[in-house]
Amino acid sequence: MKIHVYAKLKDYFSPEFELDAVAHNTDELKLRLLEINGEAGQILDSCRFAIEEGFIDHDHKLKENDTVIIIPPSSGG
Amino acid sequence: MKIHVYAKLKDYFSPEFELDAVAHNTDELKLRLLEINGEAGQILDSCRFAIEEGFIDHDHKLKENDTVIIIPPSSGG
Amino acid sequence: MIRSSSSPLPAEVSNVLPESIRVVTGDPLDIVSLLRQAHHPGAGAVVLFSGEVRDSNKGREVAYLEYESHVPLAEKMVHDILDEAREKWGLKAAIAQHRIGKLAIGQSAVVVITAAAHRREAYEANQHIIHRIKHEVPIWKCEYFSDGTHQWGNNCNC
Amino acid sequence: MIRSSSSPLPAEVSNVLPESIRVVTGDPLDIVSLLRQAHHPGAGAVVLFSGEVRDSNKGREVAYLEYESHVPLAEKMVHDILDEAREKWGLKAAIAQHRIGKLAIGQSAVVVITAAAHRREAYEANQHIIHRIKHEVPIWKCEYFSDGTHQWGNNCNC
Repeated sequence: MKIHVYAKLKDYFSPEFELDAVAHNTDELKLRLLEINGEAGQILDSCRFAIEEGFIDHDHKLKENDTVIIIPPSSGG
Repeated sequence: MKIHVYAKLKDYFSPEFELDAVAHNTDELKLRLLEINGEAGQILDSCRFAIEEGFIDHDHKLKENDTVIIIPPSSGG
Repeated sequence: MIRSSSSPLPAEVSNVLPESIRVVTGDPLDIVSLLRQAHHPGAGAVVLFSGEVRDSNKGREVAYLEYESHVPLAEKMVHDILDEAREKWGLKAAIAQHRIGKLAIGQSAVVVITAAAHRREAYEANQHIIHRIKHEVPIWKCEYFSDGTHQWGNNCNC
Repeated sequence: MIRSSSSPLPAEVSNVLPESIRVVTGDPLDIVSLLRQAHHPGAGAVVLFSGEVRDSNKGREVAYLEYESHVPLAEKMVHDILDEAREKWGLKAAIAQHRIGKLAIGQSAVVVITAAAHRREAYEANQHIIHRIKHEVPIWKCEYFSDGTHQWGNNCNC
Protein backbone atom coordinates (compact mmCIF):
# COMPACT_ATOMS: atom_id res chain seq x y z
CA MET A 1 0.00 0.00 0.00
CA LYS A 2 1.34 3.42 -1.02
CA ILE A 3 0.97 6.31 1.42
CA HIS A 4 1.10 10.01 0.47
CA VAL A 5 1.15 12.60 3.24
CA TYR A 6 1.03 16.39 3.05
CA ALA A 7 1.83 19.56 4.95
CA LYS A 8 2.38 19.14 8.70
CA LEU A 9 2.22 15.35 8.34
CA LYS A 10 5.58 15.57 6.62
CA ASP A 11 7.05 16.47 10.02
CA TYR A 12 6.10 12.91 11.06
CA PHE A 13 6.38 10.79 7.92
CA SER A 14 8.11 10.75 4.54
CA PRO A 15 5.98 12.47 1.89
CA GLU A 16 5.52 9.17 0.02
CA PHE A 17 6.29 5.70 1.23
CA GLU A 18 5.32 2.06 0.85
CA LEU A 19 3.56 0.55 3.85
CA ASP A 20 4.44 -3.12 4.16
CA ALA A 21 2.07 -3.85 7.04
CA VAL A 22 -1.52 -4.82 6.29
CA ALA A 23 -4.36 -2.33 6.90
CA HIS A 24 -7.92 -3.26 5.93
CA ASN A 25 -9.39 0.15 6.75
CA THR A 26 -8.35 3.62 7.91
CA ASP A 27 -8.58 2.69 11.61
CA GLU A 28 -6.06 -0.10 11.07
CA LEU A 29 -3.98 2.20 8.88
CA LYS A 30 -3.78 4.77 11.69
CA LEU A 31 -2.48 2.05 14.05
CA ARG A 32 0.18 1.01 11.51
CA LEU A 33 1.24 4.65 11.11
CA LEU A 34 1.49 5.11 14.89
CA GLU A 35 3.86 2.12 14.93
CA ILE A 36 6.10 4.16 12.61
CA ASN A 37 5.77 7.40 14.60
CA GLY A 38 3.99 7.29 17.94
CA GLU A 39 3.79 11.08 18.17
CA ALA A 40 1.47 11.43 15.17
CA GLY A 41 -1.70 10.43 17.05
CA GLN A 42 -3.15 13.90 17.50
CA ILE A 43 -2.60 15.08 13.96
CA LEU A 44 -3.79 11.78 12.47
CA ASP A 45 -7.06 12.18 14.39
CA SER A 46 -7.62 15.49 12.59
CA CYS A 47 -6.92 14.05 9.12
CA ARG A 48 -9.18 12.86 6.36
CA PHE A 49 -8.26 9.90 4.17
CA ALA A 50 -8.69 9.61 0.43
CA ILE A 51 -7.90 7.28 -2.43
CA GLU A 52 -7.64 8.33 -6.04
CA GLU A 53 -11.44 8.29 -6.42
CA GLY A 54 -12.06 10.61 -3.47
CA PHE A 55 -12.51 10.68 0.29
CA ILE A 56 -13.11 7.43 2.18
CA ASP A 57 -14.47 6.83 5.66
CA HIS A 58 -13.46 4.36 8.33
CA ASP A 59 -15.49 1.43 7.00
CA HIS A 60 -14.15 1.68 3.46
CA LYS A 61 -12.26 -1.57 2.68
CA LEU A 62 -8.69 -0.79 1.62
CA LYS A 63 -6.95 -2.89 -1.02
CA GLU A 64 -3.29 -3.86 -0.92
CA ASN A 65 -2.43 -1.87 -4.07
CA ASP A 66 -4.32 1.28 -3.06
CA THR A 67 -2.58 4.62 -2.81
CA VAL A 68 -3.92 6.27 0.33
CA ILE A 69 -3.71 10.05 0.62
CA ILE A 70 -3.71 11.44 4.15
CA ILE A 71 -5.10 14.94 4.31
CA PRO A 72 -4.54 17.22 7.31
CA PRO A 73 -6.94 20.13 7.93
CA SER A 74 -6.97 22.58 5.02
CA SER A 75 -5.21 25.92 5.33
CA GLY A 76 -5.56 27.36 1.86
CA GLY A 77 -6.35 30.93 0.98
CA MET B 1 -31.38 82.88 -7.23
CA LYS B 2 -29.93 80.23 -9.57
CA ILE B 3 -31.55 76.78 -9.62
CA HIS B 4 -29.87 73.59 -10.87
CA VAL B 5 -31.95 70.44 -11.23
CA TYR B 6 -30.93 66.91 -12.15
CA ALA B 7 -32.20 63.61 -13.50
CA LYS B 8 -36.01 63.16 -13.39
CA LEU B 9 -36.45 66.77 -12.27
CA LYS B 10 -35.43 67.78 -15.80
CA ASP B 11 -38.78 66.35 -16.96
CA TYR B 12 -40.35 69.22 -14.94
CA PHE B 13 -37.87 72.10 -15.09
CA SER B 14 -35.00 73.39 -17.19
CA PRO B 15 -31.66 72.00 -16.01
CA GLU B 16 -30.49 75.49 -14.94
CA PHE B 17 -32.58 78.62 -14.57
CA GLU B 18 -32.80 81.92 -12.74
CA LEU B 19 -35.65 82.13 -10.23
CA ASP B 20 -36.93 85.71 -10.05
CA ALA B 21 -39.36 85.11 -7.21
CA VAL B 22 -38.16 85.40 -3.61
CA ALA B 23 -37.61 82.28 -1.49
CA HIS B 24 -36.18 82.59 2.02
CA ASN B 25 -35.92 78.85 2.64
CA THR B 26 -36.50 75.52 0.86
CA ASP B 27 -40.19 75.37 1.85
CA GLU B 28 -40.77 78.69 0.11
CA LEU B 29 -38.60 77.56 -2.79
CA LYS B 30 -40.79 74.47 -3.28
CA LEU B 31 -43.89 76.70 -3.46
CA ARG B 32 -42.23 78.94 -6.06
CA LEU B 33 -41.25 75.86 -8.10
CA LEU B 34 -44.81 74.51 -7.94
CA GLU B 35 -45.98 77.82 -9.40
CA ILE B 36 -43.74 77.03 -12.40
CA ASN B 37 -44.87 73.38 -12.67
CA GLY B 38 -47.74 72.22 -10.48
CA GLU B 39 -47.09 68.54 -11.27
CA ALA B 40 -43.68 68.50 -9.56
CA GLY B 41 -45.05 68.24 -6.01
CA GLN B 42 -44.45 64.52 -5.48
CA ILE B 43 -40.92 64.48 -6.83
CA LEU B 44 -39.97 67.70 -5.01
CA ASP B 45 -41.08 66.10 -1.75
CA SER B 46 -38.51 63.33 -2.34
CA CYS B 47 -35.66 65.73 -3.12
CA ARG B 48 -32.81 67.07 -1.02
CA PHE B 49 -31.56 70.63 -1.40
CA ALA B 50 -27.96 71.78 -1.44
CA ILE B 51 -25.90 74.89 -1.97
CA GLU B 52 -22.27 74.90 -2.98
CA GLU B 53 -21.16 74.20 0.59
CA GLY B 54 -23.35 71.10 0.98
CA PHE B 55 -26.84 69.94 1.90
CA ILE B 56 -29.21 72.38 3.62
CA ASP B 57 -32.40 71.73 5.55
CA HIS B 58 -35.72 73.58 5.61
CA ASP B 59 -34.66 76.22 8.15
CA HIS B 60 -31.49 77.23 6.31
CA LYS B 61 -31.83 80.90 5.26
CA LEU B 62 -31.35 81.23 1.50
CA LYS B 63 -29.65 84.30 0.02
CA GLU B 64 -30.66 85.97 -3.21
CA ASN B 65 -27.41 85.16 -4.98
CA ASP B 66 -27.31 81.49 -3.88
CA THR B 67 -27.16 78.67 -6.39
CA VAL B 68 -29.54 76.00 -5.12
CA ILE B 69 -29.04 72.44 -6.28
CA ILE B 70 -32.11 70.21 -6.15
CA ILE B 71 -31.22 66.57 -5.75
CA PRO B 72 -33.70 63.79 -6.49
CA PRO B 73 -33.20 60.34 -4.88
CA SER B 74 -29.89 58.80 -5.91
CA SER B 75 -29.81 55.96 -8.43
CA GLY B 76 -26.12 55.44 -8.96
CA GLY B 77 -24.33 52.12 -9.26
CA MET C 1 -0.47 42.88 -5.61
CA ILE C 2 -1.99 41.52 -8.77
CA ARG C 3 1.28 40.87 -10.57
CA SER C 4 4.46 39.67 -8.99
CA SER C 5 6.32 42.35 -10.88
CA SER C 6 4.67 45.32 -9.14
CA SER C 7 6.11 46.34 -5.80
CA PRO C 8 3.84 46.93 -2.79
CA LEU C 9 3.01 50.53 -1.98
CA PRO C 10 4.13 51.85 1.42
CA ALA C 11 1.29 52.18 3.94
CA GLU C 12 1.22 55.94 3.94
CA VAL C 13 0.70 56.04 0.20
CA SER C 14 -2.07 53.48 -0.24
CA ASN C 15 -3.86 54.46 2.95
CA VAL C 16 -5.29 57.54 1.30
CA LEU C 17 -7.13 57.80 -1.97
CA PRO C 18 -4.48 58.99 -4.41
CA GLU C 19 -5.21 62.41 -5.84
CA SER C 20 -4.99 60.89 -9.29
CA ILE C 21 -8.16 58.84 -8.74
CA ARG C 22 -11.17 60.84 -9.82
CA VAL C 23 -14.19 59.61 -7.87
CA VAL C 24 -16.52 60.58 -10.71
CA THR C 25 -15.23 60.25 -14.25
CA GLY C 26 -16.45 60.25 -17.82
CA ASP C 27 -13.73 57.80 -18.86
CA PRO C 28 -14.05 54.00 -18.86
CA LEU C 29 -13.12 52.64 -15.43
CA ASP C 30 -9.64 51.13 -15.43
CA ILE C 31 -10.12 48.27 -12.98
CA VAL C 32 -6.57 47.02 -13.39
CA SER C 33 -5.05 50.35 -12.46
CA LEU C 34 -7.45 50.78 -9.51
CA LEU C 35 -6.64 47.30 -8.20
CA ARG C 36 -2.94 48.05 -8.39
CA GLN C 37 -3.48 51.09 -6.17
CA ALA C 38 -5.36 49.06 -3.56
CA HIS C 39 -2.47 46.76 -2.69
CA HIS C 40 -0.86 46.94 0.72
CA PRO C 41 1.65 44.62 2.40
CA GLY C 42 -0.55 44.44 5.49
CA ALA C 43 -3.68 43.48 3.58
CA GLY C 44 -4.51 39.79 3.40
CA ALA C 45 -7.84 40.38 1.68
CA VAL C 46 -8.79 42.56 -1.25
CA VAL C 47 -12.44 42.73 -2.35
CA LEU C 48 -13.51 44.39 -5.58
CA PHE C 49 -17.07 45.15 -6.61
CA SER C 50 -17.90 46.14 -10.15
CA GLY C 51 -21.42 47.26 -11.00
CA GLU C 52 -21.98 46.59 -14.67
CA VAL C 53 -24.66 47.48 -17.19
CA ARG C 54 -27.11 44.60 -17.67
CA ASP C 55 -28.79 43.85 -20.98
CA SER C 56 -32.26 43.92 -19.44
CA ASN C 57 -34.16 45.29 -16.46
CA LYS C 58 -37.51 43.94 -15.30
CA GLY C 59 -38.00 42.16 -18.59
CA ARG C 60 -37.24 45.18 -20.77
CA GLU C 61 -34.29 45.15 -23.16
CA VAL C 62 -31.77 47.85 -22.30
CA ALA C 63 -29.90 49.56 -25.14
CA TYR C 64 -27.56 51.67 -23.01
CA LEU C 65 -27.42 53.72 -19.83
CA GLU C 66 -26.55 57.29 -19.13
CA TYR C 67 -25.41 58.54 -15.73
CA GLU C 68 -25.30 62.12 -14.57
CA SER C 69 -24.02 63.58 -11.33
CA HIS C 70 -23.59 66.74 -9.34
CA VAL C 71 -19.88 66.10 -9.38
CA PRO C 72 -18.50 68.38 -6.62
CA LEU C 73 -20.99 67.12 -4.03
CA ALA C 74 -20.66 63.52 -5.23
CA GLU C 75 -16.86 63.60 -4.92
CA LYS C 76 -17.01 65.08 -1.43
CA MET C 77 -19.60 62.52 -0.28
CA VAL C 78 -17.71 59.54 -1.68
CA HIS C 79 -14.50 60.73 -0.03
CA ASP C 80 -16.35 61.03 3.29
CA ILE C 81 -17.90 57.56 2.90
CA LEU C 82 -14.47 56.06 2.16
CA ASP C 83 -12.87 57.86 5.11
CA GLU C 84 -15.56 56.62 7.50
CA ALA C 85 -15.23 53.05 6.19
CA ARG C 86 -11.44 53.16 6.47
CA GLU C 87 -11.73 54.10 10.10
CA LYS C 88 -14.63 51.81 11.04
CA TRP C 89 -13.14 48.65 9.50
CA GLY C 90 -9.44 49.54 9.79
CA LEU C 91 -9.05 49.27 6.04
CA LYS C 92 -5.60 49.33 4.45
CA ALA C 93 -7.12 50.78 1.28
CA ALA C 94 -10.54 51.97 0.12
CA ILE C 95 -11.13 53.15 -3.42
CA ALA C 96 -14.30 54.00 -5.34
CA GLN C 97 -14.90 55.33 -8.78
CA HIS C 98 -18.20 56.00 -10.59
CA ARG C 99 -18.53 56.60 -14.27
CA ILE C 100 -20.88 59.17 -15.78
CA GLY C 101 -22.06 59.70 -19.34
CA LYS C 102 -23.18 57.02 -21.77
CA LEU C 103 -22.41 53.37 -20.97
CA ALA C 104 -22.85 50.28 -23.13
CA ILE C 105 -24.04 46.85 -21.95
CA GLY C 106 -21.32 45.11 -19.94
CA GLN C 107 -19.40 48.25 -19.10
CA SER C 108 -18.56 49.01 -15.51
CA ALA C 109 -20.54 51.89 -13.97
CA VAL C 110 -18.97 51.76 -10.53
CA VAL C 111 -16.02 50.08 -8.86
CA VAL C 112 -15.39 49.75 -5.12
CA ILE C 113 -12.19 48.19 -3.79
CA THR C 114 -11.45 47.48 -0.14
CA ALA C 115 -8.32 45.96 1.37
CA ALA C 116 -8.02 44.76 4.96
CA ALA C 117 -5.93 42.41 7.06
CA HIS C 118 -8.77 39.87 7.12
CA ARG C 119 -11.52 39.11 4.67
CA ARG C 120 -14.61 39.75 6.81
CA GLU C 121 -13.77 43.45 7.10
CA ALA C 122 -12.97 43.75 3.40
CA TYR C 123 -16.34 42.24 2.36
CA GLU C 124 -18.39 44.15 4.94
CA ALA C 125 -16.83 47.51 4.18
CA ASN C 126 -17.17 46.94 0.45
CA GLN C 127 -20.91 46.22 0.72
CA HIS C 128 -21.40 49.19 3.02
CA ILE C 129 -19.61 51.57 0.64
CA ILE C 130 -21.51 50.51 -2.49
CA HIS C 131 -24.82 50.66 -0.60
CA ARG C 132 -24.17 54.23 0.50
CA ILE C 133 -22.91 55.32 -2.92
CA LYS C 134 -26.07 53.97 -4.54
CA HIS C 135 -28.46 55.48 -2.01
CA GLU C 136 -26.88 58.76 -0.90
CA VAL C 137 -24.54 60.17 -3.50
CA PRO C 138 -25.98 62.53 -6.16
CA ILE C 139 -25.50 60.25 -9.16
CA TRP C 140 -28.45 59.27 -11.33
CA LYS C 141 -29.00 56.59 -13.91
CA CYS C 142 -31.19 56.89 -16.97
CA GLU C 143 -32.05 53.67 -18.77
CA TYR C 144 -32.51 53.84 -22.52
CA PHE C 145 -34.54 50.88 -23.75
CA SER C 146 -34.41 49.20 -27.13
CA ASP C 147 -37.98 50.35 -27.82
CA GLY C 148 -36.78 53.97 -27.84
CA THR C 149 -38.17 54.95 -24.44
CA HIS C 150 -36.12 55.99 -21.44
CA GLN C 151 -36.58 56.09 -17.71
CA TRP C 152 -34.75 57.82 -14.87
CA GLY C 153 -33.86 55.14 -12.36
CA ASN C 154 -35.11 54.76 -8.87
CA ASN C 155 -34.19 51.14 -8.65
CA CYS C 156 -30.73 49.71 -8.35
CA ASN C 157 -29.03 48.23 -11.37
CA CYS C 158 -27.55 45.42 -9.33
CA MET D 1 -16.46 43.92 -19.05
CA ILE D 2 -13.50 45.72 -17.56
CA ARG D 3 -12.47 47.58 -20.68
CA SER D 4 -14.87 48.98 -23.20
CA SER D 5 -12.85 47.39 -25.95
CA SER D 6 -13.54 43.77 -24.93
CA SER D 7 -16.80 42.26 -26.14
CA PRO D 8 -19.11 40.42 -23.70
CA LEU D 9 -18.95 36.64 -23.75
CA PRO D 10 -22.10 34.75 -24.73
CA ALA D 11 -23.93 33.18 -21.78
CA GLU D 12 -23.11 29.59 -22.69
CA VAL D 13 -19.40 30.31 -22.69
CA SER D 14 -19.01 32.24 -19.45
CA ASN D 15 -21.52 30.11 -17.57
CA VAL D 16 -18.98 27.30 -17.19
CA LEU D 17 -15.44 27.51 -15.94
CA PRO D 18 -13.38 27.58 -19.12
CA GLU D 19 -11.13 24.55 -19.48
CA SER D 20 -8.20 26.91 -19.77
CA ILE D 21 -8.53 28.03 -16.14
CA ARG D 22 -6.46 25.76 -13.92
CA VAL D 23 -8.01 25.75 -10.47
CA VAL D 24 -4.62 25.09 -8.88
CA THR D 25 -1.57 26.60 -10.52
CA GLY D 26 2.09 27.27 -9.84
CA ASP D 27 1.99 30.44 -11.94
CA PRO D 28 1.23 33.95 -10.64
CA LEU D 29 -2.54 34.53 -10.71
CA ASP D 30 -3.56 36.71 -13.63
CA ILE D 31 -6.44 38.65 -12.09
CA VAL D 32 -7.03 40.71 -15.21
CA SER D 33 -7.48 37.67 -17.40
CA LEU D 34 -9.72 35.96 -14.83
CA LEU D 35 -11.91 39.08 -14.52
CA ARG D 36 -12.29 39.22 -18.27
CA GLN D 37 -13.63 35.67 -18.25
CA ALA D 38 -16.21 36.48 -15.58
CA HIS D 39 -18.10 39.06 -17.63
CA HIS D 40 -21.64 38.35 -18.72
CA PRO D 41 -24.25 40.66 -20.28
CA GLY D 42 -26.83 39.51 -17.72
CA ALA D 43 -24.57 40.22 -14.74
CA GLY D 44 -25.05 43.57 -13.01
CA ALA D 45 -22.63 42.72 -10.22
CA VAL D 46 -19.16 41.23 -10.27
CA VAL D 47 -17.35 40.56 -6.98
CA LEU D 48 -13.69 39.61 -6.84
CA PHE D 49 -11.84 38.38 -3.78
CA SER D 50 -8.06 38.20 -3.72
CA GLY D 51 -6.32 36.57 -0.77
CA GLU D 52 -2.85 38.06 -0.54
CA VAL D 53 0.28 37.31 1.43
CA ARG D 54 0.58 39.59 4.45
CA ASP D 55 3.90 40.79 5.81
CA SER D 56 3.13 39.58 9.32
CA ASN D 57 0.95 37.07 11.17
CA LYS D 58 0.23 37.30 14.89
CA GLY D 59 3.06 39.74 15.35
CA ARG D 60 5.68 37.66 13.55
CA GLU D 61 7.35 38.97 10.42
CA VAL D 62 6.64 36.75 7.43
CA ALA D 63 9.36 36.31 4.80
CA TYR D 64 7.33 34.28 2.31
CA LEU D 65 4.72 31.55 2.08
CA GLU D 66 4.68 28.21 0.41
CA TYR D 67 1.48 26.39 -0.52
CA GLU D 68 1.13 22.73 -1.42
CA SER D 69 -1.90 20.80 -2.57
CA HIS D 70 -3.16 17.38 -3.52
CA VAL D 71 -4.01 18.80 -6.90
CA PRO D 72 -6.42 16.24 -8.46
CA LEU D 73 -8.65 16.19 -5.39
CA ALA D 74 -8.38 19.97 -4.92
CA GLU D 75 -9.41 20.65 -8.52
CA LYS D 76 -12.38 18.30 -8.32
CA MET D 77 -13.55 19.84 -5.02
CA VAL D 78 -13.25 23.42 -6.23
CA HIS D 79 -15.19 22.58 -9.40
CA ASP D 80 -17.93 21.01 -7.25
CA ILE D 81 -18.02 24.03 -4.92
CA LEU D 82 -18.33 26.40 -7.91
CA ASP D 83 -21.06 24.27 -9.51
CA GLU D 84 -23.09 24.23 -6.29
CA ALA D 85 -22.70 27.99 -5.85
CA ARG D 86 -23.67 28.67 -9.46
CA GLU D 87 -26.88 26.74 -8.95
CA LYS D 88 -27.71 28.02 -5.45
CA TRP D 89 -27.24 31.72 -6.26
CA GLY D 90 -28.06 31.61 -9.98
CA LEU D 91 -24.61 32.95 -10.81
CA LYS D 92 -23.75 34.07 -14.32
CA ALA D 93 -20.10 33.21 -13.68
CA ALA D 94 -18.05 31.64 -10.89
CA ILE D 95 -14.29 31.33 -11.10
CA ALA D 96 -11.65 30.34 -8.56
CA GLN D 97 -7.94 29.86 -8.79
CA HIS D 98 -5.42 28.99 -6.06
CA ARG D 99 -1.70 29.32 -6.40
CA ILE D 100 0.77 26.79 -5.03
CA GLY D 101 4.53 26.97 -4.53
CA LYS D 102 6.48 29.87 -3.10
CA LEU D 103 4.75 33.28 -2.78
CA ALA D 104 6.23 36.65 -1.85
CA ILE D 105 4.55 39.29 0.34
CA GLY D 106 1.72 40.98 -1.53
CA GLN D 107 1.23 38.24 -4.07
CA SER D 108 -2.20 36.77 -4.58
CA ALA D 109 -2.64 33.23 -3.22
CA VAL D 110 -6.27 32.77 -4.22
CA VAL D 111 -8.80 34.56 -6.37
CA VAL D 112 -12.58 34.03 -6.38
CA ILE D 113 -14.82 35.84 -8.85
CA THR D 114 -18.61 35.72 -8.88
CA ALA D 115 -21.01 37.45 -11.26
CA ALA D 116 -24.76 37.70 -10.73
CA ALA D 117 -27.70 39.80 -11.84
CA HIS D 118 -27.76 41.57 -8.45
CA ARG D 119 -25.06 42.30 -5.96
CA ARG D 120 -26.35 40.47 -2.89
CA GLU D 121 -25.98 37.11 -4.62
CA ALA D 122 -22.52 37.96 -5.96
CA TYR D 123 -21.20 38.92 -2.48
CA GLU D 124 -22.83 36.00 -0.67
CA ALA D 125 -21.68 33.39 -3.14
CA ASN D 126 -18.17 34.83 -3.19
CA GLN D 127 -17.85 34.61 0.61
CA HIS D 128 -19.29 31.10 0.61
CA ILE D 129 -16.85 29.88 -2.05
CA ILE D 130 -13.72 31.28 -0.37
CA HIS D 131 -14.85 29.92 3.00
CA ARG D 132 -15.23 26.42 1.60
CA ILE D 133 -11.97 26.57 -0.34
CA LYS D 134 -10.10 27.57 2.81
CA HIS D 135 -11.69 24.97 5.05
CA GLU D 136 -12.35 21.95 2.85
CA VAL D 137 -10.02 21.81 -0.11
CA PRO D 138 -6.67 19.98 0.30
CA ILE D 139 -4.41 23.01 0.02
CA TRP D 140 -1.95 23.86 2.77
CA LYS D 141 0.00 26.95 3.65
CA CYS D 142 3.44 26.99 5.23
CA GLU D 143 4.62 30.32 6.66
CA TYR D 144 8.33 31.02 6.54
CA PHE D 145 9.25 33.69 9.08
CA SER D 146 12.07 36.20 8.93
CA ASP D 147 13.69 34.50 11.96
CA GLY D 148 14.29 31.38 9.85
CA THR D 149 11.53 29.25 11.39
CA HIS D 150 8.50 27.94 9.57
CA GLN D 151 5.04 26.74 10.50
CA TRP D 152 2.35 24.82 8.70
CA GLY D 153 -0.83 26.85 8.88
CA ASN D 154 -4.00 26.01 10.67
CA ASN D 155 -5.18 29.56 10.77
CA CYS D 156 -6.46 31.59 7.88
CA ASN D 157 -4.22 34.14 6.21
CA CYS D 158 -7.14 36.49 5.77
